[in-house]
Amino acid sequence: GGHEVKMGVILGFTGPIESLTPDMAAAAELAMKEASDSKMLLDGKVIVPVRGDSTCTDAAAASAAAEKLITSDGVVAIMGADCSGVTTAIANNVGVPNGVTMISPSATSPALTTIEDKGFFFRTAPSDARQGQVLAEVLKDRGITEVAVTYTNNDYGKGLSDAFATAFTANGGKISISAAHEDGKADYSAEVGALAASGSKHLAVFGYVDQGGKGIIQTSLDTGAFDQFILADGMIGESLIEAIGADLNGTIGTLPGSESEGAAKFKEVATAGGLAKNDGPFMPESYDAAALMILAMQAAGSTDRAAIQAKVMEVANAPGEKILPGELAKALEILKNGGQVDYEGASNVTFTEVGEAAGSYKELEVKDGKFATVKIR
Amino acid sequence: MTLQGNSRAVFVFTIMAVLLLIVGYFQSWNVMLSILNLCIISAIMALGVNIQWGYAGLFNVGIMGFAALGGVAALLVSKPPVPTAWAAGGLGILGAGVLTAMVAAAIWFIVKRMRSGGTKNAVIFIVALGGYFLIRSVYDPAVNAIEADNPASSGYLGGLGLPIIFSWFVGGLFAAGIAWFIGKVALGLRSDYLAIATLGISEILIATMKNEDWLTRGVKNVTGLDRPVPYELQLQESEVFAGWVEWFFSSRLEGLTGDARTTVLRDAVIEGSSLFVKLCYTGLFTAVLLAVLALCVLALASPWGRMVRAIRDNEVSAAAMGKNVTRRHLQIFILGSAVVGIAGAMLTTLDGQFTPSTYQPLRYTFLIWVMVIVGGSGNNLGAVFGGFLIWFIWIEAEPVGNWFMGVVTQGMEDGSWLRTHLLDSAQHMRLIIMGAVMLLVMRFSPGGVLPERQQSQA
Amino acid sequence: MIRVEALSKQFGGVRAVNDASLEIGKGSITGLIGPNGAGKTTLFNIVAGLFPPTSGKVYLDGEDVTGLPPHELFAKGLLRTFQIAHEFSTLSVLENLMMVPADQKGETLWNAWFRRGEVKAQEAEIRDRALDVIEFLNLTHLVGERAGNLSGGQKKLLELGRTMMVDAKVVLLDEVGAGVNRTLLAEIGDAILRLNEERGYTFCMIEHDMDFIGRLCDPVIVMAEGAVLAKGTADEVKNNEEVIEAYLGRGLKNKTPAKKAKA
Amino acid sequence: MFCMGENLTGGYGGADILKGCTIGVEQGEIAVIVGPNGAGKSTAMKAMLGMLDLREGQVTLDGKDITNFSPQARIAAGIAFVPQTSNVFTGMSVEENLEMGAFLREDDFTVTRDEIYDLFPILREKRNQLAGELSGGQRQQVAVGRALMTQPSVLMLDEPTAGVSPIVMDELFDRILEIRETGVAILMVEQNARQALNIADRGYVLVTGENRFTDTGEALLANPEVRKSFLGG
Amino acid sequence: MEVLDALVLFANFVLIPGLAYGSQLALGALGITLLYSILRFANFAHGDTMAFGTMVTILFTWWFQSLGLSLGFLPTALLALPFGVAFTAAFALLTDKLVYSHYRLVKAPPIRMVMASVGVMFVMNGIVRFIIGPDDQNFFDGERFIVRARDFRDALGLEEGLAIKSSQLLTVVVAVILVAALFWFLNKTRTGKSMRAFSDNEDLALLSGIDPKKVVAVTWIIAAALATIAGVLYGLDKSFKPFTYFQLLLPMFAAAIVGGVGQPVGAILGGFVVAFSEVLVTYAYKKFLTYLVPESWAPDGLMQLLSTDYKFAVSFIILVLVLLVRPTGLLKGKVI
Ligand SMILES: Nc1ncnc2c1ncn2[C@@H]1O[C@H](COP(=O)(O)OP(=O)(O)OP(=O)(O)O)[C@@H](O)[C@H]1O
Ligand SMILES: Nc1ncnc2c1ncn2[C@@H]1O[C@H](COP(=O)(O)OP(=O)(O)OP(=O)(O)O)[C@@H](O)[C@H]1O
Ligand SMILES: [Mg+2]
Ligand SMILES: [Mg+2]
Repeated sequence: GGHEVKMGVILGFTGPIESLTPDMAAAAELAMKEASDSKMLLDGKVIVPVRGDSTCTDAAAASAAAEKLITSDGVVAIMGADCSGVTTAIANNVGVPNGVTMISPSATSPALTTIEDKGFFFRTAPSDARQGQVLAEVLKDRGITEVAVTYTNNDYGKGLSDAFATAFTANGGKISISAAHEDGKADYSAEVGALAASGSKHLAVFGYVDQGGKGIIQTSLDTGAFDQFILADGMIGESLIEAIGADLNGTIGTLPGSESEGAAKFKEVATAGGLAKNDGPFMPESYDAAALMILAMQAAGSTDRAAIQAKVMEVANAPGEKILPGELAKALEILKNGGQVDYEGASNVTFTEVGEAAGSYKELEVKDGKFATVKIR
Repeated sequence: MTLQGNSRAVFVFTIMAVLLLIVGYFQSWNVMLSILNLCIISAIMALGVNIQWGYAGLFNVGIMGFAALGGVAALLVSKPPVPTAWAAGGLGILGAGVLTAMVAAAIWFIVKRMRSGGTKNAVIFIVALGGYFLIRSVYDPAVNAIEADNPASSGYLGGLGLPIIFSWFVGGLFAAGIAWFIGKVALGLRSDYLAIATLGISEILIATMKNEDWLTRGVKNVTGLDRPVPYELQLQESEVFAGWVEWFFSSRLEGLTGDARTTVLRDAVIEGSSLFVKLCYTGLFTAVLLAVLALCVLALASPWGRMVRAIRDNEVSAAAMGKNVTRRHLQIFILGSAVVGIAGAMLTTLDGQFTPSTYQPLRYTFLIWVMVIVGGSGNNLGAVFGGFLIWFIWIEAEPVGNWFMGVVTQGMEDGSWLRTHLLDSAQHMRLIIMGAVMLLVMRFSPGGVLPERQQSQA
Repeated sequence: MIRVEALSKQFGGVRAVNDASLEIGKGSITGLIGPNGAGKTTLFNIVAGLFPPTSGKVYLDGEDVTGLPPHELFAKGLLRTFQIAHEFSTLSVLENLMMVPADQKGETLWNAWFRRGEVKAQEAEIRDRALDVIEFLNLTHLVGERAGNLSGGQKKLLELGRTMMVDAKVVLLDEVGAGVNRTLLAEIGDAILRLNEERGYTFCMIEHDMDFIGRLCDPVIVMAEGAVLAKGTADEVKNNEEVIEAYLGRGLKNKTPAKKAKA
Repeated sequence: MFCMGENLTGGYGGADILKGCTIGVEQGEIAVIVGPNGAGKSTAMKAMLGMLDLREGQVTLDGKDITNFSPQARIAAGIAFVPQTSNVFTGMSVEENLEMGAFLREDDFTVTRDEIYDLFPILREKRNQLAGELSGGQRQQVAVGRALMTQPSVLMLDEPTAGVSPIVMDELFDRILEIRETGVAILMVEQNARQALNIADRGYVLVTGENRFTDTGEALLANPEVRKSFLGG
Repeated sequence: MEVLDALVLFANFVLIPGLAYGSQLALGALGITLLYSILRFANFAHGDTMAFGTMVTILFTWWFQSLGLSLGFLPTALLALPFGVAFTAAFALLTDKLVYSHYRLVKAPPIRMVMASVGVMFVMNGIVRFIIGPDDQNFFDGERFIVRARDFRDALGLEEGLAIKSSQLLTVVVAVILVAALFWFLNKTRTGKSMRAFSDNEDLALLSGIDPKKVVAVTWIIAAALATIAGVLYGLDKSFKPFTYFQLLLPMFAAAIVGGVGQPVGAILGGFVVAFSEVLVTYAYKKFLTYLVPESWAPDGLMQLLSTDYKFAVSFIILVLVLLVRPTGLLKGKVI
């Protein structure tokens, strides 16, 4: 109807990361619901989320899904996609040509920084290049000079491990072995065997929390190969601790965002909103991506696709009133009255000039079976 | 279902056209064309598989590998060379290539010249092992140098910088070359054993593409490949194109003035540009499809086709009737693979990027097989139809699944557990629908929608 | 024409052919008989290149052809039929015959695509020949039928028909008569004689029907337990004690007339 | 008659192969079917066994209408059959083939098995070899042996002597005569028609799915027209 | 030189994981091989049948846990296993009735059955995700380790530890028992022989009085049981996730075929070949050799033949090599 506006949610609901995406979508839809319920969006418009399946791997199917969302459902903007490969394909083949804003919560490949997006592509997840440096610093500060590295064999894992290796060796560290692992495979004893043979005490795992990464940690602990782990963002999640338990104590890791009120706030909001989880990987980023699209629309005062794109940067960055999760109503109100907002959200959103999160990171450590923030970097 | 032969083909293709038109009308013409383009590519792949299985009964489950070879061709043909990378390690790679050739030649020489026995095998083993380490010693530093060259955005040698459309041909050649090699090695295997061997070899190919970053950038993907057709953004900026659009959509613009007109025109130009680009692809792909199909039809109806079907039925007897079974198998294996390679290159061209992790057996091997079997193996038009139908379902099962769940949950209370669960699971309807349609089609048309025709020459 | 020297074939523990030496004279119709499992079919299979012998040699026209693949032997003019019919089951009866002739132009893709005229002309010729053969075999009503749907005997006829499609030098027939109606078999015998006389084909046939062997074959070679047991004219062989003992037997033992049993 | 197919009509989906033919056999009798290739002899046998969809006609066994019985039910009722082609389990040993013949028997079948080994000594020798590796004639012996293992009341044989050597053929006919003495009804298709009709109590000449001649074996052998057209002069 | 350390190291990282993984593959391959040899088609839905069976078992496990039932140091899932088997068997029989029986009736070529199984695979894929979702599920309880790495090391005063998980031992033992049982069943029992006869020549089996319905039903029940057992044991050792089970399909097929399809013992052999080729070729032998040779000879590099990137490629290379030497698998398998 006249007061409905459609927004696309394109994630890999089937395929290798199908276990992550329902929560991500739920987080994004939570933001949409929040805005709709506030009755404040463009004179009380209601946002109808439309899901599309990116499959995470199949560029052709992902493009087709995006094509349908954009040209058939007429979504005004897209929250997505997830994996870097399909995200690039959708942006190049469908999103940008049709002038539709896309905000990805999880495509972290450094290559996405430089695609020709005409300003239509944003991401609330920072490029992996940054995280690699942060991790290297963390290790340096803790005096760890030698690690074995395993990464999930995709653009995220490979890119991150490249960035980390560069920074770590520059700091004088030594990588004793760097071994890829494929997600979703049956057995990781070969990888762990090779990693253990390197003789390092620490194992850095750049993978996904309920994918191969978990298998690697499980196998390492079982065989006694490693008991000290260093994790990147994809590996951080309560479910890891649930699955593995106390053995994880002492593990360190980094996660984009800050222990700002934002992150805590998001958990509250998510719990209140009845979501199954409140801290899954990329859930905060998903919430933020959706929120940004909504606020940009409000700032533009129209559902026009180009107008939305023009306002994203404005609402994401200073100046303006800081906005946290759960405060969308407030933000909409301010914007409606011609004011300015600086959306902080759950993941401390600040966009660089190419429209991606600049990235502050939390340094985490597992203590007493919980991820605890040690420091913000 | 009583229609036979050509009228049946006309009938089912008409239905397919109607399905596509329905999508065009009710969803959008852009969606319709994007589905159609992939239908055509799928049809070409299915033809390739049909040549191997339908004609000759060769159980190739390595389709994925050949499609990926086409993709590599697209990248190697169209990307400009990276001079810094060449400077860093180009020589080393070439050197390693030359060394490999030399080691291979040495082994070949030993195989041909030495008398067989324990010593011979030992010598071969030593030469191979020594050669391996020698090659690695040249190759590894070169690879490291290349991959260290700006890894975030390059880190590979690049390609030839030629127009990408050449890659369709080159993709065919790559696939044919590898198929020749595989065929020489593995075609002696029968049925399922050949299947698992080809599957294995395709996994090896994909692993290589994922991990030899100097050549393909590996899992970091190569994006932004050239196009053989204009870019939407170019068109959107072009006055001439705007003029066309204005003419074409004149009815839509009628009576509008000022801002309203500009907005509508702008949207029309955007829509028109997407449509135009897709139509260009459709034209190119159709040309390839028709050419391949024509050659297939002529071949199958000829004495060659008869000989090949005879071999499929009974190899022992065909050999006794003077047919060189091995040669024919190799030829067919190469031809079919080349066709898949061509389609693979076309697909990568359409995607505009090469992503090795996209090559999953489910999507690139089994789905193509399903196309051939559902369409009707041994029948060229059947394979083409299978390509169209299955791709269509593969894409449309998703929205249909969502819609279906929407309908089912309509009556339920908002926010109830069951409703949320069902809506969240809607994506899995895609698989169920896909499977159900497949099973139904195969159930009621056992030989496929267009079964192999008895080439009744009576 | 064909000479086999000291041929042996071992299957696991079974020695199917055991040091057999024999010769099939040019222009002869040689019969090959022997008890079940004597190694006759195995011998044929080796001669026709289906598998190599464990030891021994095969000569065709004086040339050593041991271990050559079947299609090369075919090119040299050697043709064989199978004891258990090997039809091309999804091809029609007509196609089963039309595919036989060698050197068909349309069997190379280039010609199939770009020289359709020549191919068509040759096809017409081959088809006529095939139709003649089909008529001879009483299969005219089945030209378009899938060969897989033929009756057991009809398949054997088709097997024989294939040998009539080409000008072969040597034809090895493995029990063409088994399962074929005797009236038709008599006609087939006539055809074999005709081919032998008019076109100079050499035949070697395995057969258990001694009347048929007696009418056509000279000489007759008897195999038993993988080796040659005897050789001679049909009559000589029939009266050879050893052959009677191993192969022919002495007729029905309790030959009770049908009527008596009823009473 | 004890076992009887009447007015059998049907085919394999296309045109009718059997056009109202009738065949039957009494207990303790041998009936032989002859006819040109493709006449429908094997098809008639299959029809009797329920392996063919009949459009018309009925099959009776011991006065009972078994037209609607499934093949296994007919086997259980006492019919045994040796098909013309693919009549052994190629992937099983000779002994296992025979065992499968006795699948429905609950009693001790080793005696019968030994009798069969006595009948076809070569099988005893090759008892552990795969049937698929046997020569053509040896397979034929396995096939017949398998059928005899069931101790049937009706034995149907489709060209049991095709490809077997004369000595084995004589043995086989001998044995068939013996079996007849035990009261079994024997129905067989033969191309070695003269030997077969010689021992037959009843003969059928089948042409294009119809009965052309029906008479005693002797009478058919004596009929010049039959001799000329069907028995090879 | 510490030979004992070297051996323990090798056992811990190569031998035991290889044995366990090999047995897991073998159990899956066993089901595939059975269906292949009796019903004559390669069942692509086997991975998803495993997922289905495991899912049912997990649901029952949860229920039992909520009731407070347990098996002490053994996982509760074992208690739920029979229910998983029963449901899966019922589902398999239903699938057969709805899908496969038709193709047998019309005597369709095996490839149709294979493709039909791809259709079934899609549907089952969807159903499993529909019911339990695509997430990871851990359902192991009971005692996890038989020997812990640390305890072993401390007890023997070695550098290296050896870990043996109870799930690993369970898998190996069950795999061996099931293979032996299946072998015995097929070759010695009447039903087993009738199943082989049926697979050999369906028409002739009919003529011997074998009831095809019974053969088919028994086959499906056994296959479903094998699939469920394999799935549950795998899930206990690692964890349950539908996608991973689907991914298991390829190595299981590889195992079945390289061992020689239709051969139960071949399935075990094949499973070990695939598992050990993955581990052995990509293992870094540096530490192992360091223990064995005098210190001055200790290798600098990792002594790794190929990097783990090529893990799957390696197992497939070995598979292809095996097939080139033995074209129908290690034990002479069937060709259909
Ligand atoms: N592939 C095989 N493996 C093992 N043994 C075999 C194989 N083929 C044949 N044999 C054995 O070799 C022997 C000879 O078989 P062959 O088929 O040559 O006999 P034949 O003389 O043609 O008999 P028939 O007249 O019955 O056809 C037989 O004992 C048979 O069992
Ligand atoms: N499966 C089948 N499908 C279609 N037609 C068939 C099939 N089997 C046999 N026929 C046809 O039925 C007719 C009779 O076949 P049948 O096997 O009964 O002949 P027959 O009298 O036993 O001949 P023979 O002596 O050659 O064995 C033949 O013309 C044959 O082509
Ligand atoms: Mg023989
Ligand atoms: Mg017959």
